[in-house]
Amino acid sequence: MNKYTVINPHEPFRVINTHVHNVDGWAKITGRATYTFDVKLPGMLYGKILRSPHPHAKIRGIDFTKALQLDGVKAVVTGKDTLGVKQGIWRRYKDLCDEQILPVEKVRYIGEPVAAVAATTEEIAEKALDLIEVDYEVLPAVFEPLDAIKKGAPEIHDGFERNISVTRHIEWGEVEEGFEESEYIREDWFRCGGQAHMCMETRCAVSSYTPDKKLTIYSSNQSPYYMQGLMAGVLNMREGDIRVLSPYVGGGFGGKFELDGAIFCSAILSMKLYKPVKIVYTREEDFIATKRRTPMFYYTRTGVKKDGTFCAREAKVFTNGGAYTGMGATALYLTGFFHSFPYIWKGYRYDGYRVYTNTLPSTSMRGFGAPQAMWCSEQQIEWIAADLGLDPIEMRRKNSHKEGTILPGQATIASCGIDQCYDEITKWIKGKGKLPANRSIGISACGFMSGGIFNWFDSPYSFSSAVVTINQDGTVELHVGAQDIGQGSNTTMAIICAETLGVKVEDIKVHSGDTDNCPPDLGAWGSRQTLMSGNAVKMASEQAKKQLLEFAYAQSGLNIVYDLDIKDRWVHAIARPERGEDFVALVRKALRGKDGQKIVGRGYYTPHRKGMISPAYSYMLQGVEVEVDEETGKITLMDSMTAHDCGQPINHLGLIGQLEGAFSMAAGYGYLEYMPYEDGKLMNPNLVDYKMIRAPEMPPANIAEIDTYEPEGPYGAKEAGEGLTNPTAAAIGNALFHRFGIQMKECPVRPEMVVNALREKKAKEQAEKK
Amino acid sequence: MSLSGPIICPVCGKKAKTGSAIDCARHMFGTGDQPHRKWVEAQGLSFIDLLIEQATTPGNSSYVLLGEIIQKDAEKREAEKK
Amino acid sequence: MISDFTYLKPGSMKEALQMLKEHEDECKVICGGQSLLVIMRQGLVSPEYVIDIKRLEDANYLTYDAKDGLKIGATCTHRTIEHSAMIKEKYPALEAMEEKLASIQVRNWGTIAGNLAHGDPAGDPAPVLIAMGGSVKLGSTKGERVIPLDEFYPDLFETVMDHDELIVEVQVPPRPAKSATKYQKFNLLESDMGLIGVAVTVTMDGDKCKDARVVLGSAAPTVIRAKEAEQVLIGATLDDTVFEKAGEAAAAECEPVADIHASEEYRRHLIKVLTKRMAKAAWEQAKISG
Amino acid sequence: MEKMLLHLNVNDQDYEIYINPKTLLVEAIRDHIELTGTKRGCDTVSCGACTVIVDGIAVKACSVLAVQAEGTKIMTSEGLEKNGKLAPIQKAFLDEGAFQCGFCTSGMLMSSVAFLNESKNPTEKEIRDGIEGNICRCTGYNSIVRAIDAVAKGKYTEDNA
Repeated sequence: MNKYTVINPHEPFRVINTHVHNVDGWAKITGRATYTFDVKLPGMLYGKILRSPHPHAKIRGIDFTKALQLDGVKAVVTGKDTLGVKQGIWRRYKDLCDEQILPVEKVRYIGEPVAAVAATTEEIAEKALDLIEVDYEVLPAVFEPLDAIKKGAPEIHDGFERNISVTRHIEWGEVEEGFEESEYIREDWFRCGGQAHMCMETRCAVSSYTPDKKLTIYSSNQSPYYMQGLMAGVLNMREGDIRVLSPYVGGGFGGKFELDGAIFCSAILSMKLYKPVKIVYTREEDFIATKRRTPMFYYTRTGVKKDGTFCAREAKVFTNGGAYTGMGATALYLTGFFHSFPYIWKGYRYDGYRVYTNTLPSTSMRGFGAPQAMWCSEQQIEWIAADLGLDPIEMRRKNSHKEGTILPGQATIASCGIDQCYDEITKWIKGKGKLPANRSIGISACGFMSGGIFNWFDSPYSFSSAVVTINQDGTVELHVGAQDIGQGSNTTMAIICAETLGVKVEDIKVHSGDTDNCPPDLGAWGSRQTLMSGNAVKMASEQAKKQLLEFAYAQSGLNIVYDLDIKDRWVHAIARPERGEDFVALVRKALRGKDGQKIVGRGYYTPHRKGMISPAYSYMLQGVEVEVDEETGKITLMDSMTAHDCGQPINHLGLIGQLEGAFSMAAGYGYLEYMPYEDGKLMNPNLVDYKMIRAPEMPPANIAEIDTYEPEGPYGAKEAGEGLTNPTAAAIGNALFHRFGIQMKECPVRPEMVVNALREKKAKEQAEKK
Repeated sequence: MSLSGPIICPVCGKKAKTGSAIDCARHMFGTGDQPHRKWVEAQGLSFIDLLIEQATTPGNSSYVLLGEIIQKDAEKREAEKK
Repeated sequence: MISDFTYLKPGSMKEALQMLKEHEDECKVICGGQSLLVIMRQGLVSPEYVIDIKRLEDANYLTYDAKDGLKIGATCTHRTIEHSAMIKEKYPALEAMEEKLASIQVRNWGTIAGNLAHGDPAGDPAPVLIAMGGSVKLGSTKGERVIPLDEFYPDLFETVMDHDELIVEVQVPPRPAKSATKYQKFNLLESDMGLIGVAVTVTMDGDKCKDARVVLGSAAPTVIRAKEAEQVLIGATLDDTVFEKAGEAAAAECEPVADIHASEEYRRHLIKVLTKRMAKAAWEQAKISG
Repeated sequence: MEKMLLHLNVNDQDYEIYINPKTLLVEAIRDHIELTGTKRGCDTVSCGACTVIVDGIAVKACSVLAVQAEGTKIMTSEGLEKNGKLAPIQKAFLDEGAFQCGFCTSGMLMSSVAFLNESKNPTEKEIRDGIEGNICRCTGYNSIVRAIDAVAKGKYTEDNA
C-alpha cells in the first residue's frame, strides 16, 4: 500500500521514533473520548444563533418579544446585550481588531450572527429564531477584492478607504539588479480558491457562568489560552476568572483558534441566565459562518539566467479578506515569505494587500498562506524550466536552500535536507519507467516553519510551558498548555518526556486542554508545538531528572567524573550500566530527602534571535502521478511520493499520519474543494456539494523520511504535517503541464477547466500550423 | 545634501531598518495605520492610490516616490534645526 | 428540524394502502428513508403522518422468471439487489449501478422503490431501469396499475402517482438475446451523485442494431430518453462513427442546467462523451451475450 | 406530540426509552441512552460519523428513525471492547495510528467491522470502497485501509487482541 523509507537514521532512542500508540487511543477507539460536542451539564440549556441573510446591512432594530413568549425560551441576546468590543487575535494592533461577534450596528457577510436564543431544547431554540424580527437597511455589497479596491466601492469598515485592511511588504537583496542580470523573465497571474477547514466536529461550546462570577467554557478549539484571553477581553473579565476546557477536539486545521459564535454567544447567554448553555453549529453553519482558507490573486515575476540560476522575484498579492481580519493578517505575511521558498534569490520583493469584502472572513488554514504561494511559484518555475529547456529537478536543486543559507533580515537556515529530497524523488520517478499516455507526474518543492516568532497576541507568558511532576510510584504527571487537536501532540509530548526522564510512555499521564490546571501555551497553530512545546517539555523533564540524579549521585559514592543517566526506568552510571538502581526506588528516596515534596520540573520556551519568522524550517519535495481522462477532464490521483525533512522524527505513527493526512487535504485543495459564491452566498455549504477526498480517491502516499538534525528543536526535531499541505496542488498542476501541456492558473482545477484548457491548446496548435 | 543621521519615521519616530528613506517608505506602507496614512495625504499624495499603483504594476515606483518625499522632508527638518 | 408527526406501522401492504387512503394528503410513506428524512430535516416536507413500511416482509422480495422477468418488492434494499447472484447473471448493469450508488450504509437501508419514488433526476436506478424497459407497479385501495418508468416522471421531483398510491413493485422484462445495458455517471467522487448519467441498451440482430434505448440522468428536469440518439443507433451497423453521432444527438436534444459543478455546455459535452462510450460498451457486451 | 415507549437493544443491553416518534436513531443512542461514542458530522447522510451496526449491517443512524430499529440488535463503538479486551479492529487501529482527532473513528470502526464481516480476503480497492461512506478529515484514510487489511489478513485474532 505505502512505502516508507528512512534516509540517514540517527542513533537509536528508547522511546523517540519508536512505534508508540497514541496516548489517547484507547479513549478514542472505544467511543469513550468526550468531546465538547458530547458535554452535557445538569440544567443545561441549548442555544441557537440567528444569522444575517444579507451580505451587508445596517441593523435598525431587532424585535424578539414573540420569541421570548415561546414556551421553553429562556433568553434572547443581541449585540446590545454585549459590551460591543471589537476583538481580534492581533491584540497588539487595534486597527486589526475589527470583529464584534454579535455586531451592534451592521452585518458584513451572509451568516454573521445577529441574535442568539437559549431554550430548554435545541428544537425550541430553532423555532424561536423564526420569531425574531430584524429590521435591516440593506447596503450595497462587494464580493471580490479587485472590485472592493475600486473608487466608489462600498466601505465595509469605517476608515478603511478602498477596503484595504492590511498591507505587507517583504524585501531583501538587490531586486532591481537581479532583474537586470536576468536573461529570462516570466510574469504570470494566478487565482487561488478558498477551502473549508471542515473539521469533523463542528464549532461548539458549552458555557457555564456561576454566581461566584466565574465562567467555565468547554470549547472545541486549538488554543485554550487564546480563548481565555480573548473571552476576557470581550467580557471585560479577568483571564483568571475564566476557565477554558478543551478535552478532545474533533479537528482544527487552523480554523479553531479565534473566537466564534458558539463560544461567545453561549457565554453571553449563560451570563444572563446563570445556567450552562450549549451551542453546536450545524454543518451548514460551520461552512457559512466560521472562516476559510484565504483566496488570493497572485502576480509573480521571476528573473533567471539561461542556465537556470535564479536571480530575482517580485510578487504582488491581493487576498479576499472577507468581512473581518482574524488570522488573515498573518497568512498575508506568510504567503509572501514562503513564495520565496525553498530557493535562494539575489533579490526578493513581495507586496501583499488584504482587502475587505462582504463574504465569509478568510483566515489561516493548514499551510497558512503557503499552499497558495506554492501553487503559483512551483508552477511558474516548472514553466520556466520548460521555456529554457532545462531539467526542472536539477534547476530547482541548484537554487535551493542549504544549511547556513541566510534570508537577509528574515531567517538563517540551520538544517536543510532538501538536496537528498531531490535524489529520492528522482529515484521514484525513474522507478516508474514509461508511463501510459494518459498518465503524468508532477513535482513540487517547498519548506515550512516550525512555529511562528509572532506575538501579536501580546502574551506576557512564554510561548510554551510545561510542568513535570513525579509521583512516589514513579508515575509522571505532565501538564502542558499544548493542545491536542488530533495531530497527536499529547503523544509527542509524552514521548519527549519519557525519553528525557528515562521512563516509559505508559508512565506518563498527559494533562492538557484546561487553562486552570495547565501552564499557558500559545496552542496548536503554525506547526509550533513539536518544537516549542517540545522544548518546554524537554526542559521540564530535564529539570526534574536533574533533581533525581543529584540524589542518586549523593548516595552512589561515584567519582564525580562519572555521568549518571536513566534509561528504561534504570538509574545507572553511563560507563557501568549494569550498576544502578530502579527508578521508583530512587524517587522514593528523593522524596524523603525533599521532606516529602513532590519532584517538580518546570520548562518554558520562547524563541530568541531566530529572525522574523520561525526558529526552524522543514523541507520537502513531492511527486504526484495523475491520470487524466482527456475527453471528460477527470483527474484521478494514482500514486504519490514525498521526500520529507522534519529533522529528527519524534512520534513515528503520528508523523506518517500527519503526512498522509496533509496529502489528502492538499490534494483536495488542488482539484476538488471549491467554494463558489453568488452574491455573497456560499453555494455548497454541505457535504453533498462540497467534495472532499474519500478513501477510494486517496492514492498511496509513499514517504522517504530524510533525517536531519535541527539544533533549535527538541532532539533535533522540527515541523511535520502542516508544510505538506503546500506542494500538492502545484504538483497536480505540474503533472497536467508535463504531459498534457496545459497551464492551469486557477485552483482547484476542476474537470471542466481541464477540458477547456485542452480545447484551447488544440485550437492554438491548429492556428499555429496554419 | 546629505543627512547627519539615519532617517526616522516622521510619524512614529521609528528608525527604518537601514536608515534609508525608501526603507522608511516601506515601513509607512507596512504600518498603514491612520496616522501614517494622514501624513502621506498631508504631502498631497493619495495613500491608497500609491498602494494600488505599487500593487498593480511591476517595480517599486510608489516606494521610490514616497522615499523621495520622506528624504526631502528630513532634509527640510534638518535645515530648520540648524 | 423535523416536524412532529404521528407514526403508523402497518402489518401488511394491504394495511399500508388503507392507511395511505385514510391520510392521503397529510402523509408520507417511509421505508429506508435515506432521501425522505433529509428533506424532512430541511423542512421541505412536513407530513402529519408517517407510514413505515420498512418491516413489511410481504413486500421484501426479489424474484425472476424467464417469462415475466424481474420483480422487486417495495421493501427490497439496494444491497439485496447488489448481492444477488441472479441479478449479477441476468441484469449485470443493475448490479454495477447499485455498486456505485451512494455508500454501503445507504444501500443497506435504502430501497430501489423508495429511490424511484423520490424522483430525483440525478438518481441512478431510473436511467438503468428505463434503459431496460422497466416499470413500476403502483398499488392503492382501488387496485393496481403498471406504469412504464419512462412515463413516470412528469417534472422535477414529481411522479404520476396519486396521493393514495405507492410503488409496490419494480418490474423489469427479461433481457432479450444479444442485448446489453451499460450505465455510467460522471462524478467527482467514486460513489457520488452524477453530474450527468447515461444508460444505453443495445439489442443486436446480426450486424445491425435492432433496438436501442439511450437514457440520460441530470440532463433535464427529469430522467429522459434521448430519442434522437436512439434513432441514430437503431437500424445502423454500429461503429465508432455511429457512436459519435449518437453522442452528438444526445447532447443536442437534452436540456441540462448549469450549476456550481458544471456549466450547461460542459454537461452537454459529458453527455456526448458518455453516450458514445456507453453505446459502444453496450454493443461490445451485446455481441457476446446470449 | 405524544411520546412513545420504545425498546432498543444496544450492545446486548435492553433499554426502554420514551421518545417523540420523529427521534432519529442517532438521537436515541446519544441523547436518550447516552452512549456518545456515535457522533454526528452532517445533516445530509454524507459523513458516516453516526454509523452503527443494525442486525449485522452498517447504517447511518442519522437516516433511520429510532422506531424503525425496534426489535433489532444495535451495536455501537462502545460495544466492541469486552471486559477490557479490544476487538481485533480496535487493536489494528491503535497499531496503524488509524485515527487522529477521533471524531470519525466510532463510525469508521463500525463500517470496518461490518465490512470485515461480509468480505473475506478483500482487495485494497474493496476496502476503500467499503469505507467510502465515511469521511475522515485527518488521516487521509491509508492508515485505516492498512488496519482493515491487517485484520482481514488475520494478523489479529480475538484471543491475542
